[in-house]
Amino acid sequence: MSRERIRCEEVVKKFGGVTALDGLSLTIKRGEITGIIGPNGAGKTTLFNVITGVLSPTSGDVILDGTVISGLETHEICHRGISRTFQSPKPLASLTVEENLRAAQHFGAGVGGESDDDLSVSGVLETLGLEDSADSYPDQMGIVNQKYIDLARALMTGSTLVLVDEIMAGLTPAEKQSFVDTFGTFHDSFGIDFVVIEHDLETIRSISDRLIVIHNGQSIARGSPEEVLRDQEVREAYAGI
Amino acid sequence: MPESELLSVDGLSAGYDELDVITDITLSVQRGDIVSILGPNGAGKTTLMRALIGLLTPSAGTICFEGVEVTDATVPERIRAGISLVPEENHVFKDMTVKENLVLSAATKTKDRKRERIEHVYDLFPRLDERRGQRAGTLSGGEAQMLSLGQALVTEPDLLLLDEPSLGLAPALVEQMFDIVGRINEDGVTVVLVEQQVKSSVDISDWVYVLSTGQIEDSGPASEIGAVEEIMSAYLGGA
Amino acid sequence: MSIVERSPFNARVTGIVVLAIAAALVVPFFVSQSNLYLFTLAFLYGIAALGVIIPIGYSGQVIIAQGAFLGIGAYTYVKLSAAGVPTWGAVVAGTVLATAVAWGLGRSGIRAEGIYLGILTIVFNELFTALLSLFPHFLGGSTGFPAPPLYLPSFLTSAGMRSETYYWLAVGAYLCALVITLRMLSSETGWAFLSVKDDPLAARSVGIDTKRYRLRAFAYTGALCGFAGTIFAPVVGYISPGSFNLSATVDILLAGVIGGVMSPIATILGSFVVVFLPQVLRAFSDLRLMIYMILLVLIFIFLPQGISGLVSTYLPGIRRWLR
Amino acid sequence: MGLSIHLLVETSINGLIFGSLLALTAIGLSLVFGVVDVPNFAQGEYAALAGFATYSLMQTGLGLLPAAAIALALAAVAGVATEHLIIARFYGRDQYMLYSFFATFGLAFAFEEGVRHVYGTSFVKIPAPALGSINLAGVDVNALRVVTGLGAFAMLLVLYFYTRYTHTGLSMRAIADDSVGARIIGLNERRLYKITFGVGALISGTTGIFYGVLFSMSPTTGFNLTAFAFIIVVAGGLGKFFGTYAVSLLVGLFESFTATFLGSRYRLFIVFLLLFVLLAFRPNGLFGRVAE
Repeated sequence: MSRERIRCEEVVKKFGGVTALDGLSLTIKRGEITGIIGPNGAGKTTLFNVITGVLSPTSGDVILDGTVISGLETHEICHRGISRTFQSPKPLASLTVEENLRAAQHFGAGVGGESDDDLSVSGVLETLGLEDSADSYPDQMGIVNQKYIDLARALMTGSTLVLVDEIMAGLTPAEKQSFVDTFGTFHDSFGIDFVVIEHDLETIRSISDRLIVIHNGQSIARGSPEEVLRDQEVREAYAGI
Repeated sequence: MPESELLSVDGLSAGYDELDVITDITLSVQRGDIVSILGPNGAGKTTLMRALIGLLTPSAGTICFEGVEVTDATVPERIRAGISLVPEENHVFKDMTVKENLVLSAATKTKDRKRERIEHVYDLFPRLDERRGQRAGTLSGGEAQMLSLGQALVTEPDLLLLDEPSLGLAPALVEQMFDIVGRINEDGVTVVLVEQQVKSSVDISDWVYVLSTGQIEDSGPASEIGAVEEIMSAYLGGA
Repeated sequence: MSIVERSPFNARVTGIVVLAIAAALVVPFFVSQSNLYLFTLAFLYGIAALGVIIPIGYSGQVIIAQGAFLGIGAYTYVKLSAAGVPTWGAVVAGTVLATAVAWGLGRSGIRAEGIYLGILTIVFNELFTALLSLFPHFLGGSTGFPAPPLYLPSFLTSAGMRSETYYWLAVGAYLCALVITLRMLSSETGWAFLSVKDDPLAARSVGIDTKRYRLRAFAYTGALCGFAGTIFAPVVGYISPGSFNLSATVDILLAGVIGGVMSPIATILGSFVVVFLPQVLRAFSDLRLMIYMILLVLIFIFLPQGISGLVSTYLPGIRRWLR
Repeated sequence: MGLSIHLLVETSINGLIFGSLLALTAIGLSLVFGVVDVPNFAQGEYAALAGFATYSLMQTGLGLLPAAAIALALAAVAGVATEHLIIARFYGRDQYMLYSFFATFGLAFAFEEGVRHVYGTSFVKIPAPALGSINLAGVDVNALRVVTGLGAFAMLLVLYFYTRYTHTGLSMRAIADDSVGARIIGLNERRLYKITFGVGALISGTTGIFYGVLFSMSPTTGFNLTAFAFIIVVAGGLGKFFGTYAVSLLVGLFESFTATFLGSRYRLFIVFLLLFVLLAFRPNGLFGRVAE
């Protein structure tokens, strides 16, 4: 299969007067952790919403493994192997932590039922340190744990590409490091690719194989973290000079 | 509290249903200053602003305004005392006209004082004067931001809290926004500004606080706060 | 833990359930004929009330047309039995038709949200009763018509045991409906319903087709109420639009909500209140309906979680079981 | 049924008058539904309360106007009491709308039973001065109807200016538009919820008195007016003043024409079928904002 998982071609998204995405084009490659950075309001979350079918683009296409998915429903896109976390965590409050994961495992694989890959519920709970709160309800737990639940649920859907939206905002350096390790384990031992939106340049530099910078709804730079962070245009976009 | 101190916050913690987003914040704002609060997304900037205006009751700490403790004061009481907030996303009343939005926000003022303040806002924003009779829902992003600012200014505040006024504005308008903040300050209004635009904020500020993971990382006069690079790395969560 | 273990049938609970069933079975020997009729009605309302728990408690959809689905079951039973269809055939047909109509209603209201869906279903309920009175000869108009009895094997209906048989039938039907509902709600389908209520966006992002499960909640509601309707008709002996209009729907809704909108097992508590409270208030003659309504408003104010909520606050152990 | 012009004009005038009556209760409901998020199923009962109260007060010898004034005050008090004693308990609860819906449903049935107890099932009409008839477009129309229709229209104008030029009127529209924005500019929501229920009940009360003067009232009058109000608000969309008024006139005309030409057998069925189709395809009302 080609190295390309996702390709966005000239994607435009308008809300009333505001143009959130202004002809954005980018590619997400297989086997890589891709970082996405850009100042607030640049359109990063809108991009995730368009890829996962929450929003349909005003124009332009989103292509997954060669087929256009911009018309599909969110759950259909999940069945094709893309899942996500949310900027503010969205646990399913009436289900326990374990039921959140079991629901994702059951429904994530689509009509085919549970895929027989080796991601077991207890395994994921342990890796993310949630094993002793399996029976408690998410809203009894802190924001950090709710972010872990979002991530664990996305992994349990059996998808091979997880979009992570600012999961480390407001975390202590130690908590950030444990997330970085988690991405590493799931990437290396389970072959799951990640696309990570983050503000913290240090963290992004350490986990991303490739970096894409988005500003004013367009992709203004891409490449290895070192190249991109030295790019003058990127520095300007950030400092708002 | 030194005479010139308009607002003093001591050991403030606040958040949403028992989860504190900001913890043990202590800061002081001198009368007539522009104070910038910088920090990455999720550092607690908006939570701090909501606690200052009274939308959020803090779990600990005190807030004093002009020497009077307002920690438990309601929003209307704080507005009457002279504080007002321009929220992050604008909350203008879309189905009401620009004029009605301003009239309603100036409710605490006497009749003729109200007309004077509304005229003052129309001078500051001629575009709003032109579209006075139109529904606020028809305004562009920039115009709606001006109206939101106008709604705060009609109450004749001594302290104006501005939560990311440049968010979602086209680059040209951002320039204009910072000029307006400067002019408002020259009219004698003290401003606390929360912004993403690091360089432009520092340029117009007298004092800067850098907030990260709910705590104040760094603070000092704008001139000595150090090169923009330093702030950027602190702001962007550098090691 | 597999799904079945986790569901509430562990030892202590099974004890209570067996006790309850035993008690229910001996009731006919201690109760007068008229009260036995009310007990039977209470169990039928209990089945219909399960059709309140699933949409309002689990999938978070305001469906207010349970009376109409009850009516579809009842009228189908009566028309088919009159046409010579054997009893079980009429019961199955009534249930299936009610399910299909409910699914159709859900399909046509797919875009309506929250209270607007509620108003759409209320209008459907009124449409149903208005429709009945438009076809006097075929559907009995506003006067309605008698319902043939259930043709059961002779040994059951011998020696005037009919009201007892109907009572045991109603208890059996309620228990079957309850078990099926509990199993379904503690399975993945139950999770899907809860996810649709909690956060449709999060549900879709883990692969749940929220539209399909919203329609499925309508279908379950239609099936349960329709099934109850097919037994309701022979038990009452006479059906007319009045037994399936908005106030019938309100009674079924109250049966579901009083018990506690999240606990299927408590529907029997709610339906007993709805059936017996008006009798208890008989002393106040024509004011009894007014007092009945005021009492119910007070229940909403002071018992937000319903009786099961009250019970679980004082018996925390039971909370998990009553969900 | 000869389709004489005379009959057509008369049916239209009656429809418009009835429509402007319905508009008052519909706008009352639209205020309560829009500002306090309560689908108030007891909205029509405030009308019935004012109508029956006027009738009873006049039995004690009071004139029409003083009786009506007291009745309207009673309705307003009933509105505020509904908010204070019942709805206020549900603030902050999840499924708040469901609880307030059921509670107002129960309240409506309870009130209806109370009316049945006090007035029995007989029809009650408010005695009003006979004003003879006026010639409108060549048609003799009962003057009382015209005066009542104009009265309803005047009430609508008062209401329009109230929501445009008074502080509480503007505040109500602001809360309905953006309750967070309303809190930020310091509006006291709880106080305004009470005023909204009071004003909503007062306006609906006016419908009740006009209805009682023109037609005769029965215990189910309140429920019928509520049904019409919901049809109009759902069709007209929330908070659209002129949308609601226009739809009220349409419903009034529809009601008048089907009553005259179709007879009542099909009327109920057609009204509900119309509303069902409308809700299925325009769940947020014809003029309503499409849910973002």
